[in-house]
Amino acid sequence: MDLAHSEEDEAFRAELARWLAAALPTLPPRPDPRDWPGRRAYDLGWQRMLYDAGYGELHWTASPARRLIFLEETERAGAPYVGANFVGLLHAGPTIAVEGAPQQRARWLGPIVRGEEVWCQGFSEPDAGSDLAALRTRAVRDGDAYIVTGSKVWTSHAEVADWCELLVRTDPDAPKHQGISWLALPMDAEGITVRPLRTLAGSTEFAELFLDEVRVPVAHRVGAENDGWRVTMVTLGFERGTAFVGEVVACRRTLGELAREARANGRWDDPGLRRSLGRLHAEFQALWRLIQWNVSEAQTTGGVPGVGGSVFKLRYSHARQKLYDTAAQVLGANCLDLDREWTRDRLSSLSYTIAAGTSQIQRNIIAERLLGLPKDR
Amino acid sequence: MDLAHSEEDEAFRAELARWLAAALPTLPPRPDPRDWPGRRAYDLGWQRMLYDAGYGELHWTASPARRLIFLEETERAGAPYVGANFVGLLHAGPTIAVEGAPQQRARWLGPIVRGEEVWCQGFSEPDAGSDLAALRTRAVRDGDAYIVTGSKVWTSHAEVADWCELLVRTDPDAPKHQGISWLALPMDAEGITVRPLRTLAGSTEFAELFLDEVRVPVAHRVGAENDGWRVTMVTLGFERGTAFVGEVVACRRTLGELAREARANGRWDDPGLRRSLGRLHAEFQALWRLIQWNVSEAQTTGGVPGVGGSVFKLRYSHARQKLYDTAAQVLGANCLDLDREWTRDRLSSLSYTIAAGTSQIQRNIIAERLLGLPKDR
Amino acid sequence: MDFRLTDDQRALADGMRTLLARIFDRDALRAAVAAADATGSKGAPERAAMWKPLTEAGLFALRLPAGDGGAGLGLPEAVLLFEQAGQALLPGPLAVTHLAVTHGAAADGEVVACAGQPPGMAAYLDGADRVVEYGDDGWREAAADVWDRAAPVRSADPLTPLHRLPRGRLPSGTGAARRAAGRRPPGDAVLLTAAEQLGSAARTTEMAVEYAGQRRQFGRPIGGFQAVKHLCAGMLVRTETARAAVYAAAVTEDFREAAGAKLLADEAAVANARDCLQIHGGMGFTWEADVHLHLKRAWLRAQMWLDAREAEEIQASAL
Amino acid sequence: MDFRLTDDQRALADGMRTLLARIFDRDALRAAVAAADATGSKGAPERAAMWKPLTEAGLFALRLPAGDGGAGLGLPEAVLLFEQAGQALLPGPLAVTHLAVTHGAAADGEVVACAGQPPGMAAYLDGADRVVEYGDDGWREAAADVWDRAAPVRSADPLTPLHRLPRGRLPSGTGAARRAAGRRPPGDAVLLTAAEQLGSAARTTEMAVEYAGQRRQFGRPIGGFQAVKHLCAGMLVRTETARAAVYAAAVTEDFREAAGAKLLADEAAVANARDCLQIHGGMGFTWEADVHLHLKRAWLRAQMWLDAREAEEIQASAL
Repeated sequence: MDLAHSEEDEAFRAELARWLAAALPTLPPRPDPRDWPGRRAYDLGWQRMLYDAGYGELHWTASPARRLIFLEETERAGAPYVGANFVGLLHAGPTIAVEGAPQQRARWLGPIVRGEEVWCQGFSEPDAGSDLAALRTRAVRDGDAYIVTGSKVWTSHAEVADWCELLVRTDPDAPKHQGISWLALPMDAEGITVRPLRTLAGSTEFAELFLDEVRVPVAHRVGAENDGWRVTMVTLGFERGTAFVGEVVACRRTLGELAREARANGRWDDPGLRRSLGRLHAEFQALWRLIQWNVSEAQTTGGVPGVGGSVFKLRYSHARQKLYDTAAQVLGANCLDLDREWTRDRLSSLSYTIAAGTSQIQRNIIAERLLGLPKDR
Repeated sequence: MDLAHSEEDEAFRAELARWLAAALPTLPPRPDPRDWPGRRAYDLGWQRMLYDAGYGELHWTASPARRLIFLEETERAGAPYVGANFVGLLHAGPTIAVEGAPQQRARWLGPIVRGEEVWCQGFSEPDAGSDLAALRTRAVRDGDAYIVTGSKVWTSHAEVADWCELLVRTDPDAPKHQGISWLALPMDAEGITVRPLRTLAGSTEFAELFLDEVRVPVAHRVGAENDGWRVTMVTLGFERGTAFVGEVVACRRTLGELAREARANGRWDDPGLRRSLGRLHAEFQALWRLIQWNVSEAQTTGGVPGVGGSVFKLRYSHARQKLYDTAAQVLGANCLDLDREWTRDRLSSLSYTIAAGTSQIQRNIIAERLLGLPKDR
Repeated sequence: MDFRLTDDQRALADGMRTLLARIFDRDALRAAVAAADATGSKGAPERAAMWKPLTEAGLFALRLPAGDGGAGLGLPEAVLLFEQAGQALLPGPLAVTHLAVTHGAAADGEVVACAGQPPGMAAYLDGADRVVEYGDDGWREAAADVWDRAAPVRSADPLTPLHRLPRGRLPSGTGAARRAAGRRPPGDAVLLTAAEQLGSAARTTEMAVEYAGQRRQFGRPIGGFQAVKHLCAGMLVRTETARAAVYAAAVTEDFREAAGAKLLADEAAVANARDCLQIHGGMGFTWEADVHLHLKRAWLRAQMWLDAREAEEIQASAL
Repeated sequence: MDFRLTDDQRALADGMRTLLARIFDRDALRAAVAAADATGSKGAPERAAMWKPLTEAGLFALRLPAGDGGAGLGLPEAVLLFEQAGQALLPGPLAVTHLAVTHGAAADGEVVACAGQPPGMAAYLDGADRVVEYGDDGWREAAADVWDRAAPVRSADPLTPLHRLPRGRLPSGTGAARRAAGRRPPGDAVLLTAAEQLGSAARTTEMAVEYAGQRRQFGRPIGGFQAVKHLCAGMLVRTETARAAVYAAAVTEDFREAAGAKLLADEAAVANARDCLQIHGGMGFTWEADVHLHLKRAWLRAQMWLDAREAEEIQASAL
């Protein structure tokens, strides 16, 4: 049990902090959330700066300890998060790095880490949400290409993406987990329609994707044909295990801000509310330790996060919803004001127990895979 | 929507209050909880006093409104509860009254209301708890008798009971709900062994019952052969719908006592604890109104409580556990002292979400029967 | 004692349901949301389409004596109507207008906003004929300059436009000032808000059960999974417990019982909307689903007249 | 940074598990319960069978320097041993004795009770060689008349005999008096109690999963029902979150982190015992099942050194 960082890692942290202090003031102003091209340019620009400074592909090449330091320091310094590079850096990139052929790694990884290309995710379908393996988007072989027809939903940043990590059914007759393949879909191909999807928060981070006989070269398939489910599990492992690290740091900062606001508006004097904030402090402290625990454990499995990620994801998503419910108590009637950041965050947080596997699905995974209880039937 | 009582009912209340004020001081001292014969005599004696005063069979003959008044006034006056007469007055009696043949009603109802005979319940088996219909105690026809072999568990007051309402399997080949019969078992029959069952509260309210080729006359069967599951549902309806009325009145008294203790030991000044007590006050007030609602609704179905009883039972059992958890906060470290009444009540309350159908079973009943969702498979 | 609804009460609730199906069905709801969206939640309720038929149906004058143009009915009947309004997500300052008419602070047919509810704010200020407030001496007209000095707030509930009142110019009888002085909000305002919450809780239960019966995953309706079934069961339990509390408080007209009923109804409306959203999965997170409208309205109402802390303290004071 | 247990730490925990399986298996546990039952929870731990092997295994002197007869190990190692003790429901004033030995208030091999924990009480007073208390100046000997003036309490936990200390004669540095003075309990005492809670939470999770896999109802193991599966999943989540918190606090030796860890471990131990009992159904309500022993011990430990309210206030003070 060692929570201290090595001298080298501490040197890395110091150097990073110096670099951030110098780099952040040179960033252009953040674009309006509704300005999609502006956001794309901003996020890619930041990634290019990271790349030039040597931090480009750190998300999936550095040691777990170093990666935690990176996420801690960037969040603390108020640096931009991955933004439009979310799928490229945290989902598709790591998957290609592990499962891709050499020429695939060469083609796709460079542009991701250099901030040149944006990826989006085409997994969920209208009728395949929790039951992801029931997906029906068809890919029919036609010479050296697949002809893909179907629809996807909850595709983030689709409007400005160059590539889409796409799950398709290549064998409709096989059992549902065994007929799936993982493709890299170029978003400029003919037959793609993107329709923005408005969330209850009023924003359009997501889109629906309609695919009408879109040609995708067979060479764009990562992993073997019909082996896409296994490849997908690798991607989801990354998603569930480590994609939330920066957010936990952000939640701890939010807690401090809540306490300041409560002190300013007098609600801190209510011991019930004060203790709720105290409990959340213990909760997010423990979640940070749980990340360190999971990341250390992952060293045993070669860096691929295990199902322990489900334990973290389940606890974290409920803790974060509780955080914003408590924020609403701090705000009182001001929690009805959409110009208060926490009000908007509260709305967004409603998806946490649904996206990337609902809490019900996480509990099933924990019960079946970690505890060995019988499968649902 | 009328919560006012009729003049006749208010006159009944006034007369009952007068009678209680005169009768209660004449009661002998309550026997020690471990003195079984003493408790039997005490409980039967109280029932006899009620009978002589005209209140003997009120539990299942009076109008719902009058019955509520009876339970309210007796609890308020600190009168004994049904005690050893629980099964006779609230389960077996009402069932026989509805389902029994004339000579059965004549044989068994009188001794119950006059405080002459005690009944116990032989429903659950070690391997048939939540899945009550899976019971395996066999009854094989032999002339004008059944020969009964098997075992029962959670039989309360078995040591001092005269009769046991017993569920047996009379057709082992029928689907499980269709081979069950309801028998009145005389507890002095040969082949019965009673073994006390100690609960986590340290008490032995319950027993295990072992039946080794016990002869039960066919004439003791209530309802048709193999129709016992339907008869049982009538009994459980009574159990779930109305058996808790007195307890809710008692909980509201307990809340008042908790507030007094908290004021005395200073914990009332903690707004968090004070508000928890306030919330419980609203909760038990609502539960009382829910009883009035269910009892009024039952008039539509001829007085037999419907599955709405599951709504009440589910909410009540959790509220009561919450009540004693809050009591522990009022007591602080004194909650570790078994000589504090609330500490013992807290232990007993652990069974509320299990006995008479676990909370999980109640939720299934509500989802399937009230909301029409698909059955478990 | 017979707690069941009388035939007249049943007919009244059915009539309201029929009326709302006509003047505010789901298409009208979504059209109202789209309109509010286009104007930044500034829209007032459509008078011709909504206020007139509601007025004619007697929603606002319900409790006035028949001689004064009312229906001479009581709080239980008002609760039944507002429950239906909550079911339908009917927008507009319904309860405030009903209260102002009932207590002689406005004429039937007017649209009445209330200064100070939610605390520090006013809902539906634009388009109101009259602004009232609740003070030491009961309901009264708010100061004439309240319109000029209030600043629009971007409202979390798209169908409830809000203004913030200037600090230090809060009407004395409302919100924080009232609470600081230990004064009680009006019991009927508390209860009618609770009735709307009850209606919302009942509606989200229906929506969840309906969706769970239709949506298939893993080869069967998700309503066949215990995790979903038990969420739905919990929703019904919250609804029916709140119903008993709200109806009883309408009969007894007891302030403390009304406060307890609002505590339970607020919780039922918010928790049920959350569970309904969870059962709807990703679909529930979209703007097009109605779930979020229930949740946002439930959050808003939970801030009106009494929040949970205040309601709990009122309960504790009974012990 | 590598949060995983070292091979030495793993071996240490395994060794403790093996020792406990030898000196305090389930038969020994039930025999201890029966004996306590017969004497009204007055029994002291069996010295020959328990205290001697635990002493020899180094449980109490673990953190003393090797030169002082200890093992020279740290708080992480102590946490691992006390977690095992919590798993096994090992009775006796284990943590207090360890603390007294560690901080020079008792000699290794003695049985040490603590006056003032739980607040106003003392556990295991009968049979103790020495009674200590924690005051302004740290651990010290309690007044000599503490035995004479303490009155036995009928303890909710059959394996933890309790005495109530006379009012106004509370050791000044413990319980209510200490809290009133704003003094902190010792961080290592808080953390080792949390470690025992963690062990109990892990054990009840195992028990629940085991029972759910065996017990059949409706033609299949109850562990196949989502309602039961999801209860078990929740238990594991509580356990593993508490584990990360407890282990980390052992590494950082930070008082506030220890307090937060106890908050989570208390909750995990109590809630898991409750869920375990629920999963066991009627069987869990019997004296013969071990579930109640975990629940009662968890309730007791939740009162030791810091209760939830105090722990939350300590966390809030960090914000």
